[in-house]
Amino acid sequence: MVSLLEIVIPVEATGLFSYSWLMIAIPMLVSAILLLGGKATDSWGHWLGVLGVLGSLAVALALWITMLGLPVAERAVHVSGFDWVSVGNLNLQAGLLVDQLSILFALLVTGVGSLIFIYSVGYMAHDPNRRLFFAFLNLFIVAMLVLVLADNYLLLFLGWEGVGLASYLLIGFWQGRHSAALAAKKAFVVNRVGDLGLLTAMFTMVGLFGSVNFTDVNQAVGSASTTWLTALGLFLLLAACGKSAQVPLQSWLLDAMEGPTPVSALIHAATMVTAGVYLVVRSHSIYELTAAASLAVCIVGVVTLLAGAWIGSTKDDIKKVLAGSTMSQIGYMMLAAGIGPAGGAFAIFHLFTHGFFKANLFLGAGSVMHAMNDDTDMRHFGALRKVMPWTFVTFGISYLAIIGIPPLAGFYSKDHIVVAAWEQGWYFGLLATLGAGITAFYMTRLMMMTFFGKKRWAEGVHPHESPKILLFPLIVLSIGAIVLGVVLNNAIQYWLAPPTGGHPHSAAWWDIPWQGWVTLLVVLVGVGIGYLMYRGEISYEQPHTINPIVYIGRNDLLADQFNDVVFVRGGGAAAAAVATLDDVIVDGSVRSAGSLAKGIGGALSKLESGYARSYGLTMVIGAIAVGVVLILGRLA
Amino acid sequence: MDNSIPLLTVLGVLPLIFSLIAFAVRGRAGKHVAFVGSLVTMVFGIWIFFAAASNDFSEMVPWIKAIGAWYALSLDGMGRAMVLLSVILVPIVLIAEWTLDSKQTDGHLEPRWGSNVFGALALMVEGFGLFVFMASDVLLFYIFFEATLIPMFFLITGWGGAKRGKAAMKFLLYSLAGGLIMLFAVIGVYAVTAGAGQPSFLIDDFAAIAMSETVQKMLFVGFFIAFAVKAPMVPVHTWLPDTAEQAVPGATALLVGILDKIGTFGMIRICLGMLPGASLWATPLVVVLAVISIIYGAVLAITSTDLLRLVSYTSVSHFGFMVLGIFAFTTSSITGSIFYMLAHGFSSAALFLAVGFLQNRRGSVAIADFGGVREFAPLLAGVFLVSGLATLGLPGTANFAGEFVIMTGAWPRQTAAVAVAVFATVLAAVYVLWAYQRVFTGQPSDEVKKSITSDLDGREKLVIGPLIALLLVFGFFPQPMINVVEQTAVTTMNVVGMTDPLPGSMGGK
Amino acid sequence: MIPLITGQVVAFWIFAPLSVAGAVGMVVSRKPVHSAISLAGMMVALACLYASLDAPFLFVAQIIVYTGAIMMLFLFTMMIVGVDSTDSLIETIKGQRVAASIFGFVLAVLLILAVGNGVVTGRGGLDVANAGGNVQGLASITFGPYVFAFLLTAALLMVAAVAAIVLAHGEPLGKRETQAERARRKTMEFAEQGKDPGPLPGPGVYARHNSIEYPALLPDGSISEESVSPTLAVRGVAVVENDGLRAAYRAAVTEFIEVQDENTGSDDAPRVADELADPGAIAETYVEQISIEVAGSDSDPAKEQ
Amino acid sequence: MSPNAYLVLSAILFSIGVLGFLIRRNVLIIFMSVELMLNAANLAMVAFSYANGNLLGQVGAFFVMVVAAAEVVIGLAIIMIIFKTRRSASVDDQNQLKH
Repeated sequence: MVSLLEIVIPVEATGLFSYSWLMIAIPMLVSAILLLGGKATDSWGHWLGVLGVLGSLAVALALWITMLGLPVAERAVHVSGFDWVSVGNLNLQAGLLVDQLSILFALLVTGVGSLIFIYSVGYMAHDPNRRLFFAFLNLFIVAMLVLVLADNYLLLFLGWEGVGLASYLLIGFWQGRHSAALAAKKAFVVNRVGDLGLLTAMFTMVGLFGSVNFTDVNQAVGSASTTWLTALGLFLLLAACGKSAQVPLQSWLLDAMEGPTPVSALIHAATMVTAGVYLVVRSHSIYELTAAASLAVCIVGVVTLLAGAWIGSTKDDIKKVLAGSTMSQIGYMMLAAGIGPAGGAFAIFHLFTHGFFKANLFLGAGSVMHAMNDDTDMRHFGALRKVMPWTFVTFGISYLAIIGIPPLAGFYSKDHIVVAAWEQGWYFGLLATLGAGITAFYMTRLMMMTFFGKKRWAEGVHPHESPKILLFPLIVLSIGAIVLGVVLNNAIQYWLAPPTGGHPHSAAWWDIPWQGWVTLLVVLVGVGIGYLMYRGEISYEQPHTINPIVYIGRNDLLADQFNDVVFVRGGGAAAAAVATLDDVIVDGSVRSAGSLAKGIGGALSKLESGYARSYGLTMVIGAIAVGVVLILGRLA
Repeated sequence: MDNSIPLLTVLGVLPLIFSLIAFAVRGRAGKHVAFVGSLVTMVFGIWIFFAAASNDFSEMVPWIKAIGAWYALSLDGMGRAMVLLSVILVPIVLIAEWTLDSKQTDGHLEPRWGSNVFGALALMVEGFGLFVFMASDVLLFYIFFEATLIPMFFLITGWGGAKRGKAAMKFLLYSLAGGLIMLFAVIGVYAVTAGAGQPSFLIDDFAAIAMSETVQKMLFVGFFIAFAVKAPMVPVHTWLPDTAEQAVPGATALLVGILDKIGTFGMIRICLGMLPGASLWATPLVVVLAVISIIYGAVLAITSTDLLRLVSYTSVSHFGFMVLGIFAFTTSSITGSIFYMLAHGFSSAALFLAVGFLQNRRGSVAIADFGGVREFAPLLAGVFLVSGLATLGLPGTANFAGEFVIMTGAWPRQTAAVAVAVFATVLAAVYVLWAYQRVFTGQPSDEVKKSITSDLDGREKLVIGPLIALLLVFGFFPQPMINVVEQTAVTTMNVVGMTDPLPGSMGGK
Repeated sequence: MIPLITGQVVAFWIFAPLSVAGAVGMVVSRKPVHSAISLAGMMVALACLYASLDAPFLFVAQIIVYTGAIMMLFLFTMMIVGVDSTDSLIETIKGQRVAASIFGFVLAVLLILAVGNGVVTGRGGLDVANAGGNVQGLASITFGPYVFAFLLTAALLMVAAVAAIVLAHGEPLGKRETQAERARRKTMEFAEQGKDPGPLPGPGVYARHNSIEYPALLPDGSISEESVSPTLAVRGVAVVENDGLRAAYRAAVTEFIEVQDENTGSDDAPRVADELADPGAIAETYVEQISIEVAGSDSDPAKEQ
Repeated sequence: MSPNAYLVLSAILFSIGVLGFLIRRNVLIIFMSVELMLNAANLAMVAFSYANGNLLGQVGAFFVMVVAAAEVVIGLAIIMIIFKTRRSASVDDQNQLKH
């Protein structure tokens, strides 16, 4: 069945595009310098790191501007790289594809990235190996750009694992802390389970289409049987869940908060966790042909959306609340990506805006923590709006954006998704709206506990406004959160139509479909509940609760316990069983062969009793035997 | 390049000569002689590696006419790769074990001989190994196949832990048992060729000789068991962890780097090269064994509490991948497994030597004795992490290139097997990172504070630097080496008479 | 038909049972000498059987060589080895006796079956072969085709003789002790253990008889144990106690005490006479009292004689 | 009379010799049993020579005697030495070859 959308054939790179690999090369060079430089680069290392990311931002902007100038057809530009492996009928090249989707992502990564770099110069000011921190951050930028700019699944996989490695290094940056090391390991292993899906998907693609190149796959996708296509879709979904912390593989995201806050902002809010959505959107040609796989994506999206909201509303740690909200926002994006060609554009739109305001929220939380001597428990905050006005204002703007108050960015991006969800199916729409309401509730709870209400600071803590270097990124991001919604509302659909195969229909910023109004109403109800519940007295210690909902929410929906029982303990027991089996049976059989021989030897030695007469007896027996044989021989 | 001078023989004999000199020269001077010898061999080996691309160095001289045994050496793609691996590994191992005499590890006995003997034995292993890789006559192959055991045995018993004698004996018995079975097969080869007119042990023209199904199967079983013991596959693998635990990490790196490769090398060169019909017949069983080895090795690596045993179990798992690649019968999977042999040589050597550095400092390799080493030796931690990531096959390292090409090639033919084998990538992540976390992160105990005082010194950087560089170079640019190695895969596929499955013919056998 | 009874049959039926009896006697008798004798008897019976088989030379050779020489050698050995080494008939090796008898019996049956009816040609007889005389016939064969074998056996016998001499020569096992060493050894033993360096006392320095059965008497009338040969003691034939030997000694002591009474006015004589009547009394208790104060020396080992 | 009887007799004597060798522990008795066996063999040989009508059997017997003599000489010498060093005539005590 021919896919209903036209295949975009990228045109060969000319002019500036042929230098697009510079985007990756600059941060790679910087991270190499910082890593190999050693102590010498300590004093100016961090500024070099910031320069690295700014460099690639400049290249990205330049490419974006030239691309704007190009006619739509020529916007997908292929930069042919070198031949990675070509053997038999398998040939894998390493080339770059710069098209609307990937340049948008590059801008997000480098844009938000540079702001976060600037922020972390201040945030990590007194950390001894700050140089290493910036080296890893640059490594992350390199890996993320490779992921988004790759023109085939294999190079994407290289970026994919590179990002996993960078997140491992950064989560476990303070390795002295045992919990950080555990969280880092957990993140990498769970990501690796996701990567399993991508690996199997690639094998199937090579088996089915003979190549892993996006264009080849998109062209040849029609020829494959639907069963294999569904399998392919599910494999890719597994990979996406691993990386974007969707329900089956989401346990690592909340532990990832062990890392420094800029890391959480950059990796676990804005960029890396959205890689899964990018993968699903990039392979839209596969998902269009398998309704089952797309449905699976939607279901995973919705379930994660609710799970994230549930966890977000029960946690007391400000970063864990934001992590839960990230998980649920990505649920929205996954839901949109699963809905189909139209949904892809909305998913990326929400992803873009979410990148800005979620990074802003995280950095705001970072500056709050900075002021509160790195304490993250919201019950110890309260009434910070008077003490930290700038942080409060920027935080508030992003708060309004994320819950989806109209003029701001969050509303438009989420509104499209909710509308698309309603069109997809009333149950999807209902759950999406409910999710929006819960999001409003827990974000209000966070605002109330942190900035409003009475002062609940621990003794010896006297919060003060963060230094300028922390505030500047906050301000820029909050401006983004305000402006982006309206600016990109229609433009993004046209911009992303070719790579995502959607049919844009523009709508002015003020005409909002009925579903939009319903959602807004639910959001306002959520805010009201949040305000009423948390304007009164808030206890300093976390109250011990018997309410099951709150208990389950606090324990991350018992995901860790489940993993622990099934995989860690069960796997451990199985492994121990195999180990003993190996020792006892395989090795045992060899050892017993040895002792058997010794046993036989011992028995025989008893015959050598030393008594002449017993030898005599043996001789007589022998003689008789010979005699008998002779006689029998004679008789027979 | 007139091949009047028998270059391949010179390459093989060179390390043996230096080994004899090193034996003779006592004390430190002997060690220097051995090291110089290994460098000379390395230079000459690398030159041959590049020169062999353009001209044919094969030599053929009748050796024992009566039974048709030839002194025949030749170098094809796979041979060149293995020669390159061997000549690079030996100097690195010699530098790594430079302070062999002054090393005091608790539980380790006094070294039996001087460090010059260690160098000499290593060169002897290299010399015999090179001859095995170059031999194109079954009898010659067999003789050097057995010869490598002797120096290896002394390497293990000479220096190492308390039960080094027992471990060396176990290694020797396993390999000799395998070798014996192979001897029957070699004699079988003579019988078959003699039956078909002119008796000859040459590998190349053996496949053409018509022989009955059962005879071919018998020969295959004989050869395969010997190679399965050498490249440790599950039922016969228990000698490797014991040897690795007791022997000095340098010796184990040599063992896993060079000797174990003879197992998979032999499978391609002899099992597939000479007995294609039987190989096809045995494929289902072998693939199952390979998959078991992959998962089994990984699981045991997770449960092991001793770093050296952990690394040796990872080798068992990786050899499973190679065998899976070989018996998937596609050009890419065979090329992938040969490339993986090379990559695994470097990555396992890197990991073993990194554990060796830990052992030099802490005196023991039990994971429980470590904790928070990163505080005091960040560079060592970094090096261990990189080699660990190479072992678990992170993209960008040579292991990934090998593993990926194997699995992609094997997928159409052995879908189920690859589907199970791919889980090993997750298990690999678990055992590497869990070991890294228990050894390097967290709060250091006071013994660790006392013993881990110095980070990597110049010598250790000189050892691990090139290995990691090679891993990354072959990880990002594997194509040049793939071209070299593909030549063997193509010839093997012609001999076996199989063609690669066309895209779209999924799941078909 | 009545069996024709010839001399041979009679001889056989006499000597066959005799030989079997001899053999059995040899096996079961407790004392080796008895079994040797019974074996000799068996050999003589065999000799007669040889005679009944027209083998007069062997008849003679058997008696002279076999019984005469070899059996006698046995007896000589027995003499040296010790006639009394009767070994008890209990069996030490577990299950040896039972197994031996079973297999012995099986062997016998087997042999009888195999060999017993071996000869089927019937009467036979050596009249023809012995025509020129049995010994001449034997000689013609021995020195005919088998002369080399004969020479070989001659060599064998020589070697055997030499071997016997070498083997049984009995080199002294230890190194012979030189006189100087013996002297040093004796003085050391005397110093350390107080052993008397002098030779053992001869049998009857004060004794009435010079037979080795009678022990030597010491000056104080007690018996010197060393003079009694251990083997005789074991056998119980040595005379150890005889009241007569001590009478002279007792008279001398009582007379001595009477002289002492006169000098010191004490009246010990009757008491001493009674005590001396008791054979166990040790004489020196008295001698000590009368000793002249010698320059304050404490108990001198020599006194304990 | 048919020589079979003699052969049966020799078989019996031989078996008694074997029995003696196996049962008795005194080394001299054992040695004598061996002699007995030799004599039984001699008897069989003489019986055969009688049956076959030539003197070969008797020559054989004669040679057996000679060899037996040599053997006894050596055997007894050995027994003498053993007795001198071990002070025991029981063959079981000479089990130094015991594993």
